[in-house]
Amino acid sequence: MREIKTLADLKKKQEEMRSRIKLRDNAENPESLVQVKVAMATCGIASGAKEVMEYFVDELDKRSIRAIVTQTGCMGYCYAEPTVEITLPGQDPIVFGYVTVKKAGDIIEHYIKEGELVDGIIPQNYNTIKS
Amino acid sequence: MIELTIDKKKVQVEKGTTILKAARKAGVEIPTLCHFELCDMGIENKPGGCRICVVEVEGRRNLAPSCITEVQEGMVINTHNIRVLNARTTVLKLIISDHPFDCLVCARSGQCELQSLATQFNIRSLPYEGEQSRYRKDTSPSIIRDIDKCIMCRRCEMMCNEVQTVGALSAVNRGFMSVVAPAFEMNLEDSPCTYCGQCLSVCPTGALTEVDHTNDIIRALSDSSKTVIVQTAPAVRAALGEEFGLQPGTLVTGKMVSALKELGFDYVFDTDFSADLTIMEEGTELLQRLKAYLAGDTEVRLPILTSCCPGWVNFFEHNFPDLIDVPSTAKSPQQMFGAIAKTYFADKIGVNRKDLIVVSIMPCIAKKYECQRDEFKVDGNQDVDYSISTRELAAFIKEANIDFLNLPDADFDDPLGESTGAGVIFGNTGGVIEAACRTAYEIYTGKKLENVVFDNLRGMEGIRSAKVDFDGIELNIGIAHGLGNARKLLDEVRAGTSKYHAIEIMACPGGCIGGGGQPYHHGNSEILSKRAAAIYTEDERKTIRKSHENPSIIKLYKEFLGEPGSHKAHSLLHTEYFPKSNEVTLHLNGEI
Amino acid sequence: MSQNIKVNPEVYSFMEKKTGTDNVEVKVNLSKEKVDKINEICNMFDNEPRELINVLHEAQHEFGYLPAEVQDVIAHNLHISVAQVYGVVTFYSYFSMIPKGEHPISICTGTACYVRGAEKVLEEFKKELNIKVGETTSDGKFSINCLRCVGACGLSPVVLVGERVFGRVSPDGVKAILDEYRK
Amino acid sequence: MSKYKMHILVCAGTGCSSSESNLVCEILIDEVERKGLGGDVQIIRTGCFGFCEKGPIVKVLPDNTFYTNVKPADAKEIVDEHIIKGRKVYRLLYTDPESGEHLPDSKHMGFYQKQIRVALRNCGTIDPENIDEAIARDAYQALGKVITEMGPDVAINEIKSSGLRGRGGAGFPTGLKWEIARKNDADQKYVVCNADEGDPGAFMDRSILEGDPHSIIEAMAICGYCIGASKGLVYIRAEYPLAVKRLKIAIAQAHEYGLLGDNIFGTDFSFDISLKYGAGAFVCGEETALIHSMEGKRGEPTNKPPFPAQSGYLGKPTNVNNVETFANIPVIILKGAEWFSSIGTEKSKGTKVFALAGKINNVGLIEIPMGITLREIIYEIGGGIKNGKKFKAVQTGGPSGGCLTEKHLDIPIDYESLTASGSMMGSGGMIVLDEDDCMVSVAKFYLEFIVDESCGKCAPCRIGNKRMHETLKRITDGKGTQEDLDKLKNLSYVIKDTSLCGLGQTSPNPVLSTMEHFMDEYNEHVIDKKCRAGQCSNLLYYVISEEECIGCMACLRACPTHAISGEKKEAHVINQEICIKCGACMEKCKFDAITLRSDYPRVSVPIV
Repeated sequence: MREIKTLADLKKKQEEMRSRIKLRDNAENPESLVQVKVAMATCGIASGAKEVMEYFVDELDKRSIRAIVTQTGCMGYCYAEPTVEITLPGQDPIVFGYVTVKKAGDIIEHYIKEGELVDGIIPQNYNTIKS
Repeated sequence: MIELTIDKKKVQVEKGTTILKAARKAGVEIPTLCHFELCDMGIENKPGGCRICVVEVEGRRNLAPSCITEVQEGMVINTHNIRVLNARTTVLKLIISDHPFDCLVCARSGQCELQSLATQFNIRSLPYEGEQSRYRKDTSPSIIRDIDKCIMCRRCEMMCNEVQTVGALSAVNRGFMSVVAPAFEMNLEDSPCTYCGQCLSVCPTGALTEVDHTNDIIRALSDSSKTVIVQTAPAVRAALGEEFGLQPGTLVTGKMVSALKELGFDYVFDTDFSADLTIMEEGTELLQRLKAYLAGDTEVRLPILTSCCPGWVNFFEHNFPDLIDVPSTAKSPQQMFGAIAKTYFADKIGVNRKDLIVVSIMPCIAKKYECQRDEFKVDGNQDVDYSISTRELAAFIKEANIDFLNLPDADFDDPLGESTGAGVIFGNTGGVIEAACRTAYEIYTGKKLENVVFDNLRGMEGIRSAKVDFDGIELNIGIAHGLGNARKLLDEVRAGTSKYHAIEIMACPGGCIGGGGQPYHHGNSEILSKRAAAIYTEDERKTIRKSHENPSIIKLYKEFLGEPGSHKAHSLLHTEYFPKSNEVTLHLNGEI
Repeated sequence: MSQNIKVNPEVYSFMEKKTGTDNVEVKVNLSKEKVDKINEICNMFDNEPRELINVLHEAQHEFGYLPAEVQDVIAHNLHISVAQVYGVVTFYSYFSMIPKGEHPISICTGTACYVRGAEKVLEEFKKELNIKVGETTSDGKFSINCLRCVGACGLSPVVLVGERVFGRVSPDGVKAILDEYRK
Repeated sequence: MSKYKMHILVCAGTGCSSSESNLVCEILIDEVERKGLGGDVQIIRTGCFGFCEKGPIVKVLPDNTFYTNVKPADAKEIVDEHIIKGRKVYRLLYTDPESGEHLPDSKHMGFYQKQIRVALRNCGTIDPENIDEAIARDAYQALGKVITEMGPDVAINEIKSSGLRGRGGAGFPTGLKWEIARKNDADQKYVVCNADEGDPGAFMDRSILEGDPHSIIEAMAICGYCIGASKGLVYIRAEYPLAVKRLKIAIAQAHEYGLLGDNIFGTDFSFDISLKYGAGAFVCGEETALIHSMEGKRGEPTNKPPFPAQSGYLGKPTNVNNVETFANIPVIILKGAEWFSSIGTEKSKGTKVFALAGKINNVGLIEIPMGITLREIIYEIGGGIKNGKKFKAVQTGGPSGGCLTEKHLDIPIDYESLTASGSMMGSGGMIVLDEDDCMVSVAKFYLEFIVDESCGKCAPCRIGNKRMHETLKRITDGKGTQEDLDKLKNLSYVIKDTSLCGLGQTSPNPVLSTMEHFMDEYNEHVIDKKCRAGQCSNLLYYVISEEECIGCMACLRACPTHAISGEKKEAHVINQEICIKCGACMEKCKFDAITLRSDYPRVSVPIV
């Protein structure tokens, strides 16, 4: 079976395959990308962090926003779980609390795409959440 | 044409010429060691391994080996400045540092190219002494390998594989331990070696030498209870003189006979005589097969192959065991002589065969092995007791303090010393088949052959083919010398595509005149052609030039053998061949 | 074609060089199956003389080493002289005419391992097993070989026992490695 | 589209495999499956990350965590802590030797900071056994571009103007080589990839083949298209089983996709690759020897000309490049000659992969832009000399190369400057030596290698190197003379000047270069019979300390050669002329008064 008969075939194949290793390509230069960290400790998972994370992964990809979605340990804001930390390129990280799937949509639409702040920001001392 | 400067001399040569040859043209001789060439035969060895012939090419980073570096337009070459001389001398000292220092007792002393170079380079000290590579000495019936003396020039390997396609030798091991040897460093005797001796005829040192039987002969000569007779092969007389400083191609038949008599041989006979006898037997066989073939016998094996060359016999026994019924069954002249000497002649002089010592002087190394073959023994007594080479004879003459150059000419003794021109030309490639044609023509056609010279059978090309008109019947003759060429013709025979009725094969390039036992030609192919010319001259000088007209032969048949091909002739003058597998036979001192 | 050959190292000088022992017992048992196997290997490479090295690799893989008889059958199939085959076998250090031990020990003597003390490790193995490089212990359990750079320079000095890699081996650790296989 | 949220890359190069990275990988897979994360976490075996010193390496993405020295026992913890709980396993992170801090990702490690990975671009990033991952990272795009857009002449020109030079040794311009091969008309031509990496201490070719085999296949096809060859051969060391396996898989996959075989990209260009195995002969790295070896013969080199481009494999025009050279080709085609030539120095463009080894903290495979200094390599990338010892020299170019010393630390690394310093680029071995290394012994080591590997064809290499080695051995045994040093020099020059092939022509380099930079060490060995590094055991002396010795006479009685003299209750003395260095005295001494030293007080030796 010969899949690739033309250069166009190859390019198509590459497009298909690119997502498979996008994670790796992106990891090389995290500073230039949107970084989304979802707190996935027991408390986070219990309050739906897993779904939120999956939503971020799918949605960002769907909208072709180059971003890195990672999970992280408990950020210490257990009262506000699920919590998500977003770092836009060149900016300080901002932590959002009570992030539901719906809220995640807002965050993507407004903060990540437009840079507008949305509700639910948890004021914090940056030094404590060094990872 | 390309112009270049060698040692300040301008010289023009053709594109593709090596610096070495361009220098020769400019009159500059560059020393060489591994390089070897027989240009008329298309034989060349230039691995570029010894690095003795290096020269400085201006603008080049390192020194260039002149034997393999082709000239380029405008090259400026220095062949003997201090850089070059130091490099050459150092490399030579290195080569010598891995070479035994037993020149005084080396068989090759005086003829050794390494020794000559050491003299030429004025080597007076050996600063690079160190470990020497040591190997087992191997003695076969014909050849001694003392490869401690091997300098890896690879000439023997080239001869054995490329020219002769025997494949007995190969470079083995790596680095400092590399050497040329048979598979598994087994004895040469167990290898497919044919003893053609071409390896030792090109060896620059004493790494490969012949087994010397001179002392056995001296012992026999000094034993008063023995009658010692000698036969000399045709090619010996055309080359022996070279060992005494005579020009190549000088015939020394008479002096040689005198010398042999001085050495104390009771009778000095001629292998030419038995060469005539060979023609009678082989020619008869050829005609028988031919007649049968013409009569429509499809079983008959054609072409017929000559069988007088023992190297060739060994070769087909090893490589064409399926074709052993193709060659003529006639023994070689050496063995026919032995068989007649130890029967007919022994009876004549009333000596028991055990007390008759038959010595042969041969241009050949394989003859040493041939005379030891079981088929050529009666109750363990060999028909030919000792075979020595042209070189050994020369050394023997010198050892006996005989002033060879001032010897008078002498004649061969009767009855086994009488020969015809046909017997003489056995020494050249094409000679056997030409001699056979002279006789076969007359016997077949019943007509007299006016012109006995068959020019189309002569020459030096490796494979020749000619048509000979037998009064309306055209005979296709093939000739090959050198076993590689023989292999080509034999492959055709095996494939059933051979167009020939008869094929002459000689193992050595040039035939017997280029035999492994002849004086070293050092790559000068002119020497070979001069020897060949001398052989034809000897033929011309003979009044009788057809074997069947040799009075001694006629008498031999009348008195003793009856007809050619008779029962008696068959039992004495014919032999059989044995297939020899090339498979590894491990004769480890009977330890299997 | 089945035979037991007691090779006299006098005759087989390469063995003398490699083993230095008085007599080397080489058991050669070329059954018909083995000859067939060699033929099959040669056929795999179309009996092409230029595939000689690939053929030898396959044959050595099959038999563990390349005894004379195997080389002979290969020469026959490839229509080249057995001297030529032997010339090639003895040229390349990867090919061996001596069966390796049950646990072949290879010591990397590449530069990285050398500067981190491979030589002393090698000495220790030689001393511990009382054999030289290229030899096999009399019980056939171990053999020692050197190889050049396995590409694990971060672990130097490196020792391989069979396929297993031991890294950062010190002379003191040699005995422990051997003990593991001596059981 | 994959839904994997995390990737775990496990180095499956030879170095890491040797320290059980495969087991680590299996446990990771098991654990991930067991925790039901099979659909979220993808585990990939990749090629070499280069940081072999700290192997096995495990990298977790997307947060780019770089774990070092991962033992099978650590695998579960990585899954439990990092993957599930999102907490990095700090103890497995790389610790910066200076600050003592744990560095979370490779970007901040000195080892990677100065590197530019071109030839190694995919090593450690993709699964080498999966063509799709290679394609995602641009594999075969360059081939497509050359075949469908550029055409051979434009492509060759691109390579020429990139300034790419052969990475296997002498640095011949690659584009020029292709052009010559293209111009030679023949019914059949061959592209050969030299993967017979024999330099004892270099393993970049192996890493590329193990980590990114498709880059080589692609480059060979590009070369084939450019010079007009439809057959490619990889001459690969049989001692590289993993590289062989991955290359075979990659070739099969490329065939399956139609990227090898007939009518590639719908054109009439066909290309096929087969493997030829080396069998342990260093000399086969030389082109002509390599070709003879591929023809089933002894790997003996022959004179050039004829060059392989005129008459090579089976007498046909043949283009031979080494693995690293080929690995650069697709990138040059895709990113352009200008981009490539912007890296490096005036005459040496691009990057070079070095195998950094020896007495250095960060042993591994590094790829650096041409022109950075030795100092940067050793102290920044390499993390300095092991155990805080003093730097002595760097040996580059393997057995053909030479030593660079302290005074060379700031020269830019490229072909010309290395040659000018008496060394050479070679295949890229870089062995760091410290004060404990004896330079005469190092030269002897390389000569021993050469003696082992000389093919034996030409006399100067066969015998000359043997004599050089013997002479060096005499010197390290303390039996050397002044004359030996002169002989070494003359032999070196003659061997360089007269040897047949590159192996012999460069074999004296380690001697010449150590003699040039460390002549005082040679003189010490010869004249003072001293080895300052204490490496030459014959030049170590048993010395009795006057202070410690109580004169008990135990050593005196134990000495088999009566080399020890001294009265009871007085300090004894060993006569070094008679001492056979058996060590019996040291064993007997209960007061630790006898020590092994590289020097001894000469004046106080009485003649017995």
